[in-house]
Amino acid sequence: MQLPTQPSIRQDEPSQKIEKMKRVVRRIKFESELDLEFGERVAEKAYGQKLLSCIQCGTCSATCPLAHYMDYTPRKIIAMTREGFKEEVLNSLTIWLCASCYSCYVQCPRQIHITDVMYALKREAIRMGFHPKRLPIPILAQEFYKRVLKDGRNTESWLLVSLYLRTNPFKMFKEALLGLKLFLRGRLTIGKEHVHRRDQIHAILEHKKGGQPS
Amino acid sequence: MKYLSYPGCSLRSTGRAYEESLVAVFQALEIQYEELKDWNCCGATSYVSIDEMDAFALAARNLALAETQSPEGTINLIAPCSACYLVLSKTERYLEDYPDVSANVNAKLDKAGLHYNGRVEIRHPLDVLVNDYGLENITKRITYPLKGLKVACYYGCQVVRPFAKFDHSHYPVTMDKLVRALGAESVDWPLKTRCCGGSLTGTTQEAGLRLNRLLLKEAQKRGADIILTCCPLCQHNLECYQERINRIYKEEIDLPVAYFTQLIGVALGLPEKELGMQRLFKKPSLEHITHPKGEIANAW
Amino acid sequence: MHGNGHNGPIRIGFYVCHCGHNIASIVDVKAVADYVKTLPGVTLSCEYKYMCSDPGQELIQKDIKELSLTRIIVASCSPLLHEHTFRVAVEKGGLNPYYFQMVNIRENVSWVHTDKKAATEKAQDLARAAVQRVFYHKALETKHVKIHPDVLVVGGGIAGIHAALTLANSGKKVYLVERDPTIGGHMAMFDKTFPTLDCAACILTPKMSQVKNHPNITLWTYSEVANVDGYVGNYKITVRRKPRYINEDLCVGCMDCIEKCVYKEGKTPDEFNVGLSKRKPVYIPFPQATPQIVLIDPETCIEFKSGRCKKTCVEACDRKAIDFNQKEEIKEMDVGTIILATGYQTFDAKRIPFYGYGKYPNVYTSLEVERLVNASGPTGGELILRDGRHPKTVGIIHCVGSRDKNTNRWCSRTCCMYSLKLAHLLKEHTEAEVYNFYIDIRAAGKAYEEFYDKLLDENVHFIRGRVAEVSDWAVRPSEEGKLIIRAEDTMIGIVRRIPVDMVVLAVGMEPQSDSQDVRRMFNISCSTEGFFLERHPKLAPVDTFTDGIFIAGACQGPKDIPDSVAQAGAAAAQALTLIDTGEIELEPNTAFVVQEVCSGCRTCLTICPYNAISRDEVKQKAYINEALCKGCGTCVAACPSGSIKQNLFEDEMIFSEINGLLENTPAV
Amino acid sequence: MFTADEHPKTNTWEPRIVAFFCNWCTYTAADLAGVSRLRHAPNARIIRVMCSGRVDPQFILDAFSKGADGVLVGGCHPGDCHYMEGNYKALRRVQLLKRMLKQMNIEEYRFRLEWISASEGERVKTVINEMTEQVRKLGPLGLPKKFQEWDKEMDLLDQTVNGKEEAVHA
Repeated sequence: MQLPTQPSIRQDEPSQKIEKMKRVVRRIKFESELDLEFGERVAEKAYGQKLLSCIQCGTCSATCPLAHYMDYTPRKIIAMTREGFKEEVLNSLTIWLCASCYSCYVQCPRQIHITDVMYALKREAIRMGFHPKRLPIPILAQEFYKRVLKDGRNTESWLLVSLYLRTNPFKMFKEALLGLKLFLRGRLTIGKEHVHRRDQIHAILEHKKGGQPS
Repeated sequence: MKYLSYPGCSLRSTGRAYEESLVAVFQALEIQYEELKDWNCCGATSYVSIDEMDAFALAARNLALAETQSPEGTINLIAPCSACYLVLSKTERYLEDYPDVSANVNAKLDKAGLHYNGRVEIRHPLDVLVNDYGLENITKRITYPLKGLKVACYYGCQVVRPFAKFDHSHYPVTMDKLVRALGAESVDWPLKTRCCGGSLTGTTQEAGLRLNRLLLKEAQKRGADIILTCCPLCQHNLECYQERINRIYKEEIDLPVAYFTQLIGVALGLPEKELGMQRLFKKPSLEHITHPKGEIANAW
Repeated sequence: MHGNGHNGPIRIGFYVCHCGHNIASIVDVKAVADYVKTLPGVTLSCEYKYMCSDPGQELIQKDIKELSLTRIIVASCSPLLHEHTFRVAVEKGGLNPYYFQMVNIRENVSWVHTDKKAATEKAQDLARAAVQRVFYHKALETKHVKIHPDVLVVGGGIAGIHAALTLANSGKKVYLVERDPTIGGHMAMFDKTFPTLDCAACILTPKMSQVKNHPNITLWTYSEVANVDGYVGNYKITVRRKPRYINEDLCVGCMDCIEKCVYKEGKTPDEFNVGLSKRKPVYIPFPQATPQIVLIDPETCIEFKSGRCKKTCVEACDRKAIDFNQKEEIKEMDVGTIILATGYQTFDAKRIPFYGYGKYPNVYTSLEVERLVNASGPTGGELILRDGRHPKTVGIIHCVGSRDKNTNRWCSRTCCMYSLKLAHLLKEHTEAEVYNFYIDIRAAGKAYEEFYDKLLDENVHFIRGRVAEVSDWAVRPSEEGKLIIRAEDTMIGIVRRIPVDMVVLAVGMEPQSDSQDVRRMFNISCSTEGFFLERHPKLAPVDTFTDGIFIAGACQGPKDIPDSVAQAGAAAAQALTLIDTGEIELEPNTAFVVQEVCSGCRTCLTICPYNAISRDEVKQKAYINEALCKGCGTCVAACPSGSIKQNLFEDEMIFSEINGLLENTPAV
Repeated sequence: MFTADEHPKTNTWEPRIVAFFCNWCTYTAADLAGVSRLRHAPNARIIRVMCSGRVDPQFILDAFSKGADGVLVGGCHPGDCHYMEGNYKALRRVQLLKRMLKQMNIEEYRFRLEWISASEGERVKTVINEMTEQVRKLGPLGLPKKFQEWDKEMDLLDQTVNGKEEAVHA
């Protein structure tokens, strides 16, 4: 699948560049457009006020294996979060591309829990309905959530089927060959795994029975 | 020492070979363990994107179950999948470090008649085999030393970061030591812990494939005969997309990708089937591995 | 309760200080003054803007005379700051200075609380405690001790050298003790100094030989302080002199013995060249070492290991200076004051595995590069890498082991500037492209910013971004065989991969690994980081909490050469002040035994850490030697019969303070 | 974390803590907390002594008996005492005292000995805040009032005894 936006400079085709040159884009941010408490709110949810102690050194971006594909580098996300650029942050692809590899988490010289910050932002984006509509990553998260809520365990084959149905059904055919190979080797199952005490799972997650995230 | 094991969802589907080989090796080495009864999904990386406290509570149910199953002392809970290992360790740590998380999660567990008291320690099988069982003891039981095999050890991210206590987060060596103990050669490469993209291969394939391409290319360039992993998702990503990567990026990658437990099993002389070798897309070529007495390894 | 035990009429004068807004903005000073006015014994209670100002002090003096005040209380800042000031003022007013008591309502109240009501109540409680306390105050005599005029300087780096010379030039006798075989410290290892680029050796070595030749300086190198006893003015020092196996009086530094050593080549990593070259078992750290005396390293010398060496060195020495039987020597001396200039150590770059130091041969620390570009260094100043190549591109990584909570939190202050200097030198030596990876450039010194400008004009690359990783992972043909530096160019907002031939890690400065032992020996404090703690961060930067001991240079915190020299001068001046005054006032807070009550039980004898208590076997009573007592009061608390008292901290004073604090506790 | 400063004062009772700080480490640390403006609970009142070794157990008992809800003693870290070993002496005494306090039904959290070096201003803040909250949870100790009650009981006892005697005499 194609990435929804192409952030990297080098990926611009010459024609696109000319297109850009012709257009004049007004870029300015007024203080009144910002959500000034956004940073503190996120910091609170991401364990401690450490987010506010970021010195913008860029270690997170440089160590991130996915930074090349992001529209804003992780460092920029932190800066923008802190300064209240709520819409840009919650609409960004960056937060969804984070694969939770925790490289930045262990290397940050200010010990900011950047992975937790990304999770906090993902939750906020889903809660506010901000993420791009057919972007598979948040949909995968939601489908996963529903599956586990129901059965207590995840069955990968069924998860993938529901993911493709909600994003791009044609992709299922593209992946069919791989699926078949896995199936023949006993690595994809048709039966669904589940726990016996589903009642416990439902009790723990009681208020979410409907499968709707709060 | 007796262990509890937490297989996790992946080991029941894409990672079946991992569980099969792990069981076979543990049995061969006479390591006592029993499965955690009625375990549930750890929540992986997705659940916490929806609701954090629920994610912690979901993972904590497993910790609480472990305490019920093993009523005394510290419990060593083995989590072979990196994502499970991370999520369970993180839950354990945050419950300890943040009183509000602990209060919140235990309130949720209460509703299911459960409680967590902090007795569980999460262990990875790599840690258990190398640090508890000991390399000398493994070496003693080796019947087919893997002489001449060049192995690129790939740890991935979540098993070493950020909660693992048994090795360094960026440049771990546990698996390399193990591989050398098996008689093979470990290839030194800088991408041991660079992320494979996790579920991105399924969702944002362009990014996912590129990450895997870099890993595979570098391992091949450094002369590895095989990549060894300790995580079902890493194994899946590195193995299953090779063909597609070759097609899209005009590469010529052809590397078997196996679980470290499978290779231990080979060195111990366990039969191919018990190790789930038939489930791999490409079997490692191990023809040159000979028994000290001169006969060719039976399974190969 | 106040019916007995106090001295003379009680007429208390109470002053509460606004300290501008510092106190008055949180504590209702008028309410405090009004409240204290109602307390028994108080004759005067008033508020004033700045009590420590001259008019404030004069106010006290005037009131003492006009109102016949017999006790003075000032509620203002910490007694550690201004107790002395006010005692002097009280004395000038004609009252014994120990009738004074201070109440801390700034550091302990207004600066740490935000609730005005609670802060005012607390201030009132503290004031009431002081009012009750001063009833029991006594007139005391200030003690004086003589200051021995000799000075001990520990550490022979630039700070120690400068302090020793300053003192010696003003006629004082100085003992300079250095752990290494030569003085010079880190500065001797540097090539050039920023921002002027004068050669470090050229400006340092003359000072080193001045030290050696100064009649007032006793220089002991290869020596360590083993013990410190005594107190300000009268310290007893024990120094351990390690054997060099060379008779210092005979050796002339001709180095023939080194030439003739059975080892034709060096085989031990050379300390002075940070391991970039090898030395023999008999060696001299560097040609201008001071004193210019060789030494033998018993760890690597064949004679010490097997006893079967041909001893060609002994043959080579005309002066018969080699002595394999030399033993450690213990020296003792008396000094009045001590200056600690024990310096720093560089951060161990292996602690950050991401940067590949120790893994990739072409990753260097900045100290190694100093030696590498130095004309008398291991390569004669030619920039040859460990793999024999000449670098065409160099990356300098700033803040290695600085500003990082995973290693050291502090900024090492010097790395930005020395990195600029090294960038300049590397460019000059090799014409290489030089990349600096920095978080912030800190060039806040005289002519430092101008130096930064110069480097910008020299077309050195400055990339604002902390490096995440150095590796040999090539993804493009142009990267093959290079070290790849990965960092975000935060100014542009994109991650860059920069292939280089050489990586320089600008390692930070940290406390010496044995700084904790040293500070225990000298009974001073360390900050959390492990640097020696100054008495006051602004107003007493070279004093410590132990009188007569001063600190200078990087042992107090990271600093560059000019700052170290300035501090060394300041420390020397502080020592001189003491010496020239000839004596120092001591707090009369010593303990004494009330003979009538003492039962002679001996409990106190073992408790005193200074052996100040003895027992008169005839009278069967304890007796305290006032000269030895340092006023901790431990014996007072231990005495079962309550017969030991401590001046300024008598039981009655503390009980009345407790009583005062709690007197208006609301009934529950 | 909230500081007790910001804590809503729902009732009039506030814990009273008497703190004995040694001149060289903990008192200096408290000064440092001040200079660094580390806001903390206003419930502790500091008495400066030269060394924690000077703190006589009687001071602590006296403070409790006069109405303190908590007593804090602060000294240099072990091995760092300005007077070499005064803090060890303090530690020994305190261990004895703690047993006594237990017998007197004074809860463990009401008394605390802390090693705080001159550079640990942050620690002063943490310790005072923690202790204030712990003591707040325990509620007032109210020894003076209890003393009054005990005195009354004693008087009563006295009267009964004396009364009986009178009766006997009669």
